[in-house]
Amino acid sequence: MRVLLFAHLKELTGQEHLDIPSTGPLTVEGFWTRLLDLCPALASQRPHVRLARNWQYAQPGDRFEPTDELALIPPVSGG
Amino acid sequence: MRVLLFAHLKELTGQEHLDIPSTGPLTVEGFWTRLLDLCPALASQRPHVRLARNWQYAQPGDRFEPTDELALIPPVSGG
Amino acid sequence: MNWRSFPQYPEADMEPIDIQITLDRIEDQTSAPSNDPRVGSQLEFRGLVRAEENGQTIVALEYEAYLPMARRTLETLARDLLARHRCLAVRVIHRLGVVPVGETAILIQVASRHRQEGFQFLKEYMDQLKTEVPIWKVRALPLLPAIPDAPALAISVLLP
Amino acid sequence: MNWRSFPQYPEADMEPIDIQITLDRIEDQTSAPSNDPRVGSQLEFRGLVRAEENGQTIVALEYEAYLPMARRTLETLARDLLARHRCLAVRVIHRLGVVPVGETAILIQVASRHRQEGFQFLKEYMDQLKTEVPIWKVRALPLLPAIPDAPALAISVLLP
Repeated sequence: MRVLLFAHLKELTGQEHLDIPSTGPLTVEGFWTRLLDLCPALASQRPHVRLARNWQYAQPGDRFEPTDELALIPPVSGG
Repeated sequence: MRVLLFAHLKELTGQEHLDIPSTGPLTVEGFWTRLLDLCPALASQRPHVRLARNWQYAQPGDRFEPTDELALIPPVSGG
Repeated sequence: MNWRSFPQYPEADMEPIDIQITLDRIEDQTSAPSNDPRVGSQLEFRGLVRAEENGQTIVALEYEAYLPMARRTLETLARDLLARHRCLAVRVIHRLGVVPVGETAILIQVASRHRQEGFQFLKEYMDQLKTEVPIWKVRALPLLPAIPDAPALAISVLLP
Repeated sequence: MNWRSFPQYPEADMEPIDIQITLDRIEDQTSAPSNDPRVGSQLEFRGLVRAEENGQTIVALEYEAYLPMARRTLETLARDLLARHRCLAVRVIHRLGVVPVGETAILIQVASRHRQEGFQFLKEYMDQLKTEVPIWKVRALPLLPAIPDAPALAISVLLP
């Protein structure tokens, strides 16, 4: 499961994306557990980012599939 | 004292302006009395028009001088 | 990289208030160029003549104005609202005479630091223009069935 | 009289929703031509890079996007608000990469029957864009004192 990173999250992690080894569907909570295992530096960002799944903001009850494209969306500032 | 007419008031009166013979300053009420003597057809329009004096809307307490440019402003519809 | 060649913020050279009343087409008036580095928002409104007026299909509207008062009122409104909403510059062009459907009767451009100021300016300017500025739609030119080989004939309807 | 030659209302040929994301300058994009005779209001908003960002004097901002999601979100917002406010057509262009001070980062044009509908569309579109669309100002390029004969040097400040 690929997780895209943007803006200052790229600088923070030194990565443009992270790959969570495939384990079947994940809840939002399960996703965060796996992600922070992989990259503890993101823990401080969790309260500030929204999750997107396949180009849409994720909902609390979502289950993420291994083929989904996930993204961490920090507060936006376009326009 | 010249009184300019616009829009349908020109069609109604057949005039682009009316001239009130000079009599010294006029109150708003005095102005209307003289104007309607001169052109009774305007009586029905009185509730619908505003008075302008020298390019500004007149105030209730104004006194109009013979040299002032008066105008009857029917409801506007620009833009 | 062209941002390196950006001039070091020359003094603002916008005319803060530019009011025009014209018989000419104003389609080709594009955005006021501004090199004022304080400007974060440029808003432009065009009011166009629509094909429908009071439920009737038309091809044009004719506008008339009390010229000196219209100019003064457009300018006073601009000055008051510019100050109230702390905008930086405004340009207003109102067209008079016969304006065909699809063409611009009024153009307003406003530059401000932030968009909210420009939005407020534009909304209030148009609201006040519609009640205060002595300009009138005096005639609607209705759509008539084509008459083959007939000479051109202008027929108009007086607006109330 | 040119109103006589006005075409008899061809079918509207506006694309109702046109979304673009580009690295190019968008200064030269002028008002969307519209020959839709229903249009009574054309509104255009340009968001420009200002010389000040968080109290610091800058010469440019750099924008980044999550491209496919930004495009989808810009389009979904446009479709929802177009329907809600009964507007006729909208065009949105967002520039990415380094945008110098005084240049346009975003351009929005909306055509509607009446101006109120366009005003509402534009206000809500920008409000929602500012919270929902995954585009970021990632870097500010500060104004540095000129160093005679020094090689061009790009220095930037990471935005929070």
